[in-house]
Formats: sequence, C-alpha cells, structure tokens
Amino acid sequence: MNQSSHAPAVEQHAHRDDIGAKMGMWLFLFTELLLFGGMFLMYAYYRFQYPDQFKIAAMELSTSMGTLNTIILLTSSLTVAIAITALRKGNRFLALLNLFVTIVFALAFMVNKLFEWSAKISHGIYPGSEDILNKPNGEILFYGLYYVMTGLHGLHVIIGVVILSFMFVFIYKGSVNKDNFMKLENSGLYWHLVDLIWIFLFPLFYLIH
Amino acid sequence: MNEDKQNKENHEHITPYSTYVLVWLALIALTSITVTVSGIDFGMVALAIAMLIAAVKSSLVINIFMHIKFDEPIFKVFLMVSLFTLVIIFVLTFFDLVNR
Amino acid sequence: MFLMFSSQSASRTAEAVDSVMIYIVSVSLLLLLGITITMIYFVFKYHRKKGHKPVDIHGNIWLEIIWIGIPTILVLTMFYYGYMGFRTMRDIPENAFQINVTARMWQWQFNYENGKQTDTLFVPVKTPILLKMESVDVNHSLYIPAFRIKEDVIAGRINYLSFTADLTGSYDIACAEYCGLKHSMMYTRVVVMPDEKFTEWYESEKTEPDTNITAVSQESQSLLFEKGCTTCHSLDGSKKIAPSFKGLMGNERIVLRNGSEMHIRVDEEYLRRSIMEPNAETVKGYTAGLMPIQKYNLNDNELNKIISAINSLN
Amino acid sequence: MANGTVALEEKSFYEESTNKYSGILSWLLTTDHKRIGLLYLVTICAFFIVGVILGILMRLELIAPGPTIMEAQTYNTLFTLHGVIMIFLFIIPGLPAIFGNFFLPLQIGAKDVAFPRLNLLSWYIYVIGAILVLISLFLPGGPIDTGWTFYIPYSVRSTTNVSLAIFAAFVLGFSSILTGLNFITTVHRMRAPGMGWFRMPLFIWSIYSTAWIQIIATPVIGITILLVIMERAFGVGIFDPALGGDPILYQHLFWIYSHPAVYIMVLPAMGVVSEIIPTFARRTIFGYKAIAFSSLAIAFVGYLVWAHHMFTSGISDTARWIFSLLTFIVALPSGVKVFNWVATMYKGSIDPKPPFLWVMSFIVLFSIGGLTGLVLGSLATDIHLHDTYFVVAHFHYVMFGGTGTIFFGALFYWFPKMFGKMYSIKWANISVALFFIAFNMLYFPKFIMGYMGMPRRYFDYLPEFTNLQVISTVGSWLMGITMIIIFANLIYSVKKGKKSPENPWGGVTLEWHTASPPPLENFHEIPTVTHEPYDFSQLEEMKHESK
Ligand code: HEA
Ligand code: HEA
Ligand code: HEC
Ligand code: CUA
Ligand SMILES: [Cu+2]
Repeated sequence: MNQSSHAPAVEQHAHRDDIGAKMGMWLFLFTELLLFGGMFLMYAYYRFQYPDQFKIAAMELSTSMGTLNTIILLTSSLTVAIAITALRKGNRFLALLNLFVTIVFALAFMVNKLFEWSAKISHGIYPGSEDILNKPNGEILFYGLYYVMTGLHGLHVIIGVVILSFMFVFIYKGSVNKDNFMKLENSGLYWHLVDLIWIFLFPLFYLIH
Repeated sequence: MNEDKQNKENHEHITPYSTYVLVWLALIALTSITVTVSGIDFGMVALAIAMLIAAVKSSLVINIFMHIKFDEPIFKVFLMVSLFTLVIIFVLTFFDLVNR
Repeated sequence: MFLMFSSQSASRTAEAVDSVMIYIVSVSLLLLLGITITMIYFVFKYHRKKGHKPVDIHGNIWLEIIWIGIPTILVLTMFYYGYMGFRTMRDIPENAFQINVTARMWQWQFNYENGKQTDTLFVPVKTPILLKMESVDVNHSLYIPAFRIKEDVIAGRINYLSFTADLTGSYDIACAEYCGLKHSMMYTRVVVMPDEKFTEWYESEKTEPDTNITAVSQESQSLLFEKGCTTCHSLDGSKKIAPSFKGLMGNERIVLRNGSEMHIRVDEEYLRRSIMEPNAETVKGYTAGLMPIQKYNLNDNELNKIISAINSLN
Repeated sequence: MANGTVALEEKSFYEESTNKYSGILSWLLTTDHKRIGLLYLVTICAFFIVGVILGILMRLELIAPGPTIMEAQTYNTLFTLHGVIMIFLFIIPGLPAIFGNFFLPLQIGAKDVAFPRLNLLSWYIYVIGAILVLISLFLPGGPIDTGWTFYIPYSVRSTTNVSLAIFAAFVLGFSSILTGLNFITTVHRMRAPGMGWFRMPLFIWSIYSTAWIQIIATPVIGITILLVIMERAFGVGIFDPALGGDPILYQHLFWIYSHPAVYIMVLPAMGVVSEIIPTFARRTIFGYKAIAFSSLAIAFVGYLVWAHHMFTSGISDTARWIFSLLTFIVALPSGVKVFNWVATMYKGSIDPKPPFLWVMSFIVLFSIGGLTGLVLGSLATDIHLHDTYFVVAHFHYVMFGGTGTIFFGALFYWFPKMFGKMYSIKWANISVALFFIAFNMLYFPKFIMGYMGMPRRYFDYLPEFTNLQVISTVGSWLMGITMIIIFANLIYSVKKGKKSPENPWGGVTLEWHTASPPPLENFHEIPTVTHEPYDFSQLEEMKHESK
C-alpha cells in the first residue's frame, strides 16, 4: 500500500480511496432502492386487491403533468451526466453550466408538483379529508400511496437540489476539480437514482387507464 | 492487486457527451411510447408493457448514466444482490396474496 | 405438560399437535445431548493440562456432507409431520356447524345462525364446528389451548377456525394477540355438551343452556351489549372502567379538551361526539384513549338507537 | 512485535487522539474506530441495564396472579419498552457496533474503517435515537404500549406516544445502515496485503454478512414505520382497516425486516465463537469455508422465512406451508456451524478459560433456543404455541442465551486487548456458572407454561401457572446477582486490575500482533499477511518477536 513506487502526484492522495467512496455511495443507493421497493410492494399488494378502483382513482391524475415532469427529470439526468464528463475533461465552465441547468430543472419539477398537489387539495382530495373517506377502500389507498410515494420522492428531489447546489459551490471554488471529482460523481449517482424511481412512479400512478 | 489494476482502467473511462445525448433521446422516445400505449386499453397487458418499458429505461440509466457498465464488476454483483432480494420479497408476499 | 400427553385428548387436533411435539422434541433432545456430551468429553479428553500436542485438522468434506444431509432429512420429516397435523385443523367437513364470532376490546361474542347470541361458546360434542371470525377494532386471536388451536381475529377480514371436540366439558378460550389494556382478561369458555342437550338449548327460547357449568352471565340483548359498550360501561350506575350510562343524560360533568378542563351538561350533541370521536374530549378521572372510536363501527341508525337507549336509562 | 525500549515509548490510543482536544471532547469528537467502539460499549451497556431493570420489574409483577406491584397499563408499557430497548438499543447494535468497530480494522490489518467520520456520525445518530426513546417516556400521553412489534391497527389507535417511539426506531435503523455500509466498504477496500478472502478471520465473515442484512433489510422497516407515523399524524390510508388497509400487509413488511434482523443479532455472536474456540483449543478451525459460507447462507436464507411469525394471522394456507418448509431450511447452516465448532475441539489442546466457558454455555443455550425454533417452525405446533410463553422462552434462549452470552464472552475475550488489564479469572468462572443456572431457572419454565397455554403479553394469569412463574421470578433474582458480579469484576479491573500480558490467551489473529491496548493507528506499519487466520505455528515466532 505504501510502497514508494507511486508517482508523487498519487502519493499526495494516498489516503483517498475513490473507489471506496463510490462503493459507499452505491451501498447507500441500494438502501434507497429497498426503501422505495417496500412502497412498491404495498402498491402492488393493494393494486392486486383493488384493480378497478385503482383505475378509477388514477383517472383523476393528469397524464400531461406527469409526462412533462418525466421529461424534465430525464433531461436533468442528462445534464448532470454531462457536467461530470465536462469536469473530468477539465471544462469547468461547461460543468457549472450543466449543473446549474440541472438545479433549475429540479426546481421546475417541484413547482410542477406543487401545482399538481394544490389542485388535488383544492378538490378536497387529501389524506383524511371528508371526500376521500367517502370513497371506496381501493381509492383511499391509491391516494394514500400517491401522496406518500410522490411526497417522499419530492423530498429526495429537494435533498438532491441541496446537494447539487453544494457541488456547484465546490466546483466554483475549485475544491471539486478535474482530479478530485468523486463528490460530484456521487452526487450525480444520487440524482440518477431520483430519476430512476420516477421512471417507475410515473407509469404506476399516471398511466393506468 | 489485480483488482486495483483493473480499477485504474475503469477510472480512466470517461463517457463521451454523444453517448449521453443518445441515451437521453432513447429515454424520451421510450417515454412517449409508454404514454401513447397507455391510451389504448390493453388490460393486464398494458401494465406489463409499461413495466417492461420502465425496466428498459432504468437499465439505460443505470448502465450509462450511472456507468455501472464501466465500473467495478463488484458493483454489478451488489446491484444483483439488491434486486434479487427485492424480487424474493415480492414473490413470497404474492404467494400469500394470490392463494388467499 | 406430561399429564396432557397421557390423558385422553380433548380433540383430534390436540392429539395431532401433541404427537408432532413429541417427535420434534425427541429428535431435538437427542441432538442436544449428543452435542453437549461430545463437547464436554472433548474438553476433558483434550484438556491442556494433559499436554496433548494439538493436531490441525482443516476439515473433512464427508463429515460436512453428513451433517448437512442427516439434518436435512430430519427437518424434512419434521416439516411433513407438522404439515399433516396442520391439515387436520384446516380440512373442514362440508356439514360443519357454523358460528360467527365477533371480537372486540375485550370481549367475545358468538352469533349462531338462528340469531342466538352468547358470550360463551356452546357447542355439541363430536360435531365439526366452523368459526367465522371478525374483529371490530384491533387484532385479537381466539385461542383454545385444550384443542391446541388458534387463529387471529382481524378487522376487515374474516378468518376461520375449525375443530371437533371429542369430550364434553368446559375449556378456556383466551385472547392470544395483544389488544391493549385488558388483553389478559379477555378470557371466556367453550362448553362442549352432549348432542341432545345442545339441540334442546339451541331450539328453545332460553338464552343460556341448562348445563352445570356456569357461563359468564349475560347482560342484555340490546345494542349496547351487541356493540360491546357494556364491557366498560355499566347500566346500573356501578362504576366500571368507564362512566356508567345510568343517569348520564342531563348530568353535569368535567371534561378535558386539549388539556384544559371544561364544565359540560350532557346532551344529545355531547353523546354523539363522545361516542363517535371519544378522543376529542375525555371525562375527568378516566383514561383517555381507552374508549374505541365508534366512527367506523356504528352507522347513523345504530347511533340514534344507542342514544335513545342511554336516554331511557334515566 | 516491538522490543522493550520501543514499547515504553509507544503510546496507546488512550493517550493519543485523532483530534487536538483532550479530556471528554477528545472522545466525543474522535474518529478513531477503537474509541468509537468504546463509546458504543458505554452507551449500549447503559441501555442494557435499563432493559434488564424493566425485565426484573415485569418478573416481580408476575410473581403472583392479579395486580401485585403495578397496573395493567404500566405492565403493557413495560414489556413494550423492554422489547424496544433490548432489540433496537442493545442487541442489534450490540456486537457489530462495539466489537465490530473495535476489532474489524484490527483483524484485517487496517488503520481504521473506510469512513471514520461517518462512523462517528452513526454513533451520534444512535444516541439521538436513544434520547428520543427516553423523551417518549415522559411526554404527556405516556410511554408506548403496543409491544415491540407495533402491530396495526392497535398502534394507530393507541393514544400513547407511539409516533415518537417508533420514529426513534427509524433513527436507530439509520445508524445501523450507516454502520453496515461502512463495514462492507472496509472489508472490500482496506484488507492488509496478503489477506485474501479466505484468510479473513471468521468474525470478519460474520460481520460482513451481518452488514449486508443491515443495509438491505433495514430500509424496509424504515419505510413501514414512517408510514405508520403518517397514518397516525395525517390519516393517510395505508394499513388501517378502517381506511381500507390490510393489517396483514403491515405484518409482512414488519417481519421482512425483523426476521433477517434476528440474524443481525446472532451472526456476529457466531463469529466471535469461531474466534474463541480455535484460540483456546490452540488448533485451526475445523471447516473454515463451511463456516464462512454458512454465514452468507444464513444472511441469504434469512430473507425467505419471515412469515413464520404469521402462521395464525390468516395468510393463505399455501403460504403457510411454503414458509414452514423454508424455515426448516434456515436451520441447516446454523447446524453446520455448531457441528464444526464441536469438531474444532477434537484433538485440540483445550484450556477452558472464562471466554471458552461462555462459548460452551452459548452452544448449549443457543442449541436449545434454535431447536425450539424448529418446534415453532412446524405448522401444527406453531398454531398452538404462537404468542404463548413458549415463544418468549425461545427468543430469550437465542437472544439472551445466544447473543447475550457471547456479548459477555467477547467482552471477557477481548477485555485485555481493549483495556490492557486482566480481570479476576476466579470470579469470571463463578459468573459463568451462575449465569447458566440462573438462565435456565428464569426461562426454562416458560417453555412449559407456553405448552400449557399461557399467552404472552399477559399482565395477569390463571392460578395454575403460579408455581412456574415463581420459579422464573426467583431465577431473575439470581440472574441479577450474576449481572452484578460480572459488571463489578470488569469495572473494578478497568480501574485496578493487573496489567495484562500482550497476548494472554495465545491468539494469532492480527489483533494479537499489536500492543495491548493498540496504538492510535493500530500497527506501526501495515502488516503483510502470510498465514491462514488460525495457524498456531505462528505462536512461536510471535513469542520471539516480542522478546
Ligand atoms: C437471535 C435471535 C433469533 C434467532 C437466531 C432465531 C432463530 C430461529 N428462530 Fe426465532 N425468534 C426470535 C429470535 C431468533 N430466532 C424472536 C425475537 C422471535 C419472536 C418475535 C416476537 O414475536 O416478538 C422469534 C420467533 C420465532 C418464530 C415465530 C414464533 C411465533 O411467534 O409463532 C419461529 C417460527 O418458526 C422461529 C423460528 C426460528 C428458527 C427455525 C430459528 C433457526 O435459525 C434456529 C437454528 C438453530 C438450530 C436449529 C440449533 C443449532 C443446530 C443444531 C443443534 C444442529 C441440528 C439441527 C437440525 C436438526 C437442523 N422463531
Ligand atoms: C436481548 C434481548 C432481551 C434480553 C437480554 C431480555 C432479558 C430479560 N427478559 Fe425479555 N424480552 C425481550 C428481549 C430480551 N429480554 C423481547 C424482545 C421481549 C418481547 C417484548 C414484547 O412482547 O413486545 C421480551 C419479553 C419478556 C417477557 C414477556 C413479557 C410478556 O409477554 O408478558 C418477560 C417476562 O418475564 C421477560 C423477562 C426478561 C427478564 C427477566 C430478562 C432478564 O434477562 C434480565 C436479566 C437480568 C437481571 C434480572 C439483572 C438485573 C440487574 C440488576 C437489578 C442490577 C444491575 C446492576 C449493575 C449492572 C451495576 N422478557
Ligand atoms: C374499552 C372500553 C370502552 C368501550 C368498549 C366503550 N367505551 Fe365509552 N368510554 C370508555 C371510557 C374509558 C370513557 C371515558 C373517557 C372518555 O371520555 O374518553 C368512555 C366515555 C363514553 C361516553 C361519555 C360518558 C360521559 O360520562 O360523559 C359515552 C357516551 C360513551 N363512552 C359511549 C359508549 C358507547 C355507546 C359504546 C359502545 C358502542 C362505548 N362507549 C364503548 C370506554 C369504553
Ligand atoms: Cu383481545 Cu388480546
Ligand atoms: Cu423469525
């Protein structure tokens, strides 16, 4: 490990284990996967029990809103990926620009979500409301899951925005750079996971007809 | 030590911009397919198609965007372990549900 | 325990379970003794004081195969035996006599098909019985130790349990799933009667059969009993764990709402509130949260009947 | 390792710290895995004592039928807190967080774990979780009374502080996940040169398997608990049957975590056993690979059997027999371990010092617990025994008799390494013997009561159980005396004990190749591994090294 055959440049970072850091991040992502996996299991379980009521309830959700958000999120995944490549190629400006676009898209996603939720709420469809309690079981469950799953996903988006903003500052200041890009790469991984989960949420909630 | 040498190579891998853009186009295309297909009523088949497309999309994201394809092989093993566990949990729970 | 094994079993299921138990315990005991004795023997035989030179043995593939293989066979037989015993509990004859069971905090209620309703389970001997069970609040579990059977009773779904009693007599029924404050007092009995006696009771007007086993006394056939209110509220002014219904209407009382005390005169509006959403206000001196929320248990019609029933107790 | 003069200059990790502070801050801000291990040791022991006192109070209440020293509601909160504290605050973090932290880097020849700061963060998260549990006791509403399983719908209906208490469990899960993630990365990335996978000590294998369960299973309970909180706070319809939900789904999700979690509890203990036996038999372990792979097998098969806790809940009959069959399969790898351990004693040179005695007690008690697990795995018998004292006896045998015993075993084995002191061997021998007697007196009657039909979580009981309950309560007093002896012996020795030799037992795994207590970064230089983990031919060389 500490053999002296290393080039001095590497010696400087002898204590840094990039692969280790990435491994830690992946392991963390698997816990997230299982966390949402648990909720997908609940969804599958109840959809199996109330297929028709899920269908009726899903009609209320706006497919176009969902599609728009899907496109926003997919594109933000692209920009964050480009940002990483750019940084590694030494193009700091392109990296910052793409990171900025990613953050803007993420916020757009949240604004969109906010509209969607507030529309639902103003129609009296929210947990514990009179209207919801009068619906049949399957629909109550559908909306329960809808709120917790998209809500938790939204929480991840917000956390993602915070993390990406930090990365923006770090790159700007130069502490994350061409030779030391693992933090950005790990943040990118996190952001892709957020995208990944949405890829499943979208058809399961917005596309049942 | 062999492991470390391989790491070095993977470490060098930088995905070109063009690959990313292509993947992104594919993702958008797949999204529009699901949305269109969902308009037609296929019943249970629709769900299967939607899930299949989602699976394709996510494998694109995982392989290219998250470049697990070019990364440590062990990460792939980890991923399989997690997914496999998830599948087991689903299958065994449904053993109960389907037979009630 | 050994008495249980030797005496004649109260039901077929008890017999099946006991024999599975004896089988698994005997095999286990042999294994346990084998392991323990070998271990202790090695410790003495190869004690360091005796100055043996240790021998490094890295393993032996045949031994590994043996001690995976033999236990595999053993556990498969255990599984099979246990599964067969289980079948005797779950194979329900077509002609089984059906009784509906309602469980609530902390009371059992048995509804017979001809409308009879009891809080003790009366069954004819040597007749297959099928219990269809549902809970109105939290999980309970109907457990008859003498027959070695139990099944949870859960809100929103019907679970079933079946048995055939082979001996007349009276056995405990316990609640085996934790259900709150009086979980450990949720006992009642199953009374197994000769066929003729059962039929006589079943077809008569009497609420209680003529057995020499005293059943828990039955209070009232009214809705208050049926919905379980009388478990906690008395009708005669005596104090149980909740205020009595007698003389309730028009009475003055102090209630806690959001932690602050208020004086209230009991009227219909108040009764409605304290039945449907009992957690909104709590009568001073009583435990908050004990009273089950009735919102999902009563419909408007039943609520009105209950209120007039309480009214009439003045 | 080092010669006399160097040893004098050498500073242990007690004297040198990873930060510039001294005193208490040098501990609270440390990133040294050994100090973090000791921080866990102190906090976890504190909660263990709380849990134990709750246990003794319950036994006191049960000494006679009817209310004796408390109300029913108090009893219900007692067993819930006893369960929550023992499970989430004591036994799940217990071995991995204390001994895993302290010895994992030492045994693989690393300076520290992969993410030292994350490691400290995990401890703080643990402490926050523990504090939340404590706060939930004193807020209006009263301590949680649902049982440690938090079954729906009671946990939604109860007006006690359920939300806060289960949120604490969520936080503790987070700590567990981070620890697991840290250990997996450490094992993959930080092994010393020459330490291939099959040269790792078996404790590492078991910690590694445990870590996988921690990161894969824990999120499932995390989300489940979070949804129960949502359901209580906002009336979101998820599990509550009044809102269309299915309480059985909750049970599935709960046990999807909690069954694998029982292997989080016992696997590290099995790892410690695999360390102690070769050291005191002074010969290599029998069937190294079989034991290593059986750890992975237990971790894996552990995911397949959860519904054996639900045989009476009304799941389908098909699911019942499938899960029963799978449950029997999970017993096989545990059997492999037991047989290999006993075989390791064959033709050894056995020196039954206290750690070895703890192991012997473990093998007997764990086998009883495990074999009664088979009784519960069998459908016919479980229908009768589910939720009776038989189950209570089973899990105290595996948890307390198994893992708890090894908690002490590990403490007595590594005590000289951790503190550089030696305890009184005589008192240690006495405490093992007393423990074994007290334990069986305390819990064996529960098997009989269970078979006679005494349900668990009962504040009151029928008079026919009185005799057995009394025996059990008296056993708990004897157990109390044992605990006092154990802790008094250890605490006294930390302060006033004799200085221990570097390698008092003649162990050969890497932790014995460095000073006791170890220096800050464990080794002067990262060792190169040239031997199998339990190759006692090294012992001679090691003696020369230190002379
Ligand atoms: C450390 C924790 C731990 C461990 C290791 C185990 C191990 C096992 N447990 Fe246990 N169990 C619990 C903790 C644990 N359990 C807890 C806490 C509960 C109750 C939860 C609650 O409701 O509150 C519980 C409940 C529980 C139940 C549910 C009971 C009920 O509520 O109805 C069942 C049913 O199958 C079960 C089975 C088993 C089995 C088959 C094993 C096996 O892994 C055991 C394997 C070991 C051996 C078999 C012994 C050694 C082997 C030999 C001596 C060789 C010969 C062996 C063969 C013939 C195979 N356990
Ligand atoms: C690792 C886990 C663990 C451990 C170690 C214990 C330890 C003990 N438990 Fe355990 N128990 C559980 C886990 C554990 N328990 C769980 C999970 C449940 C289920 C909860 C539920 O149903 O939700 C349970 C339930 C449970 C019940 C069943 C309650 C019921 O169903 O009604 C009982 C009843 O007797 C009991 C008793 C005890 C006792 C007497 C001890 C004793 O071993 C304690 C022994 C020690 C002493 C008695 C020592 C006392 C010491 C002192 C007084 C002084 C110490 C001083 C110094 C150190 C300086 N426990
Ligand atoms: C588990 C026990 C329990 C059951 C069953 C129960 N209650 Fe109650 N009830 C209580 C307790 C305890 C209180 C007092 C505390 C409170 O107000 O919440 C109470 C309070 C009340 C009050 C207010 C009394 C007063 O003095 O102001 C009314 C009315 C009432 N219950 C009606 C009912 C009806 C009707 C039912 C059946 C459908 C019922 N209860 C079932 C425990 C119970
Ligand atoms: Cu009803 Cu316990
Ligand atoms: Cu289990």
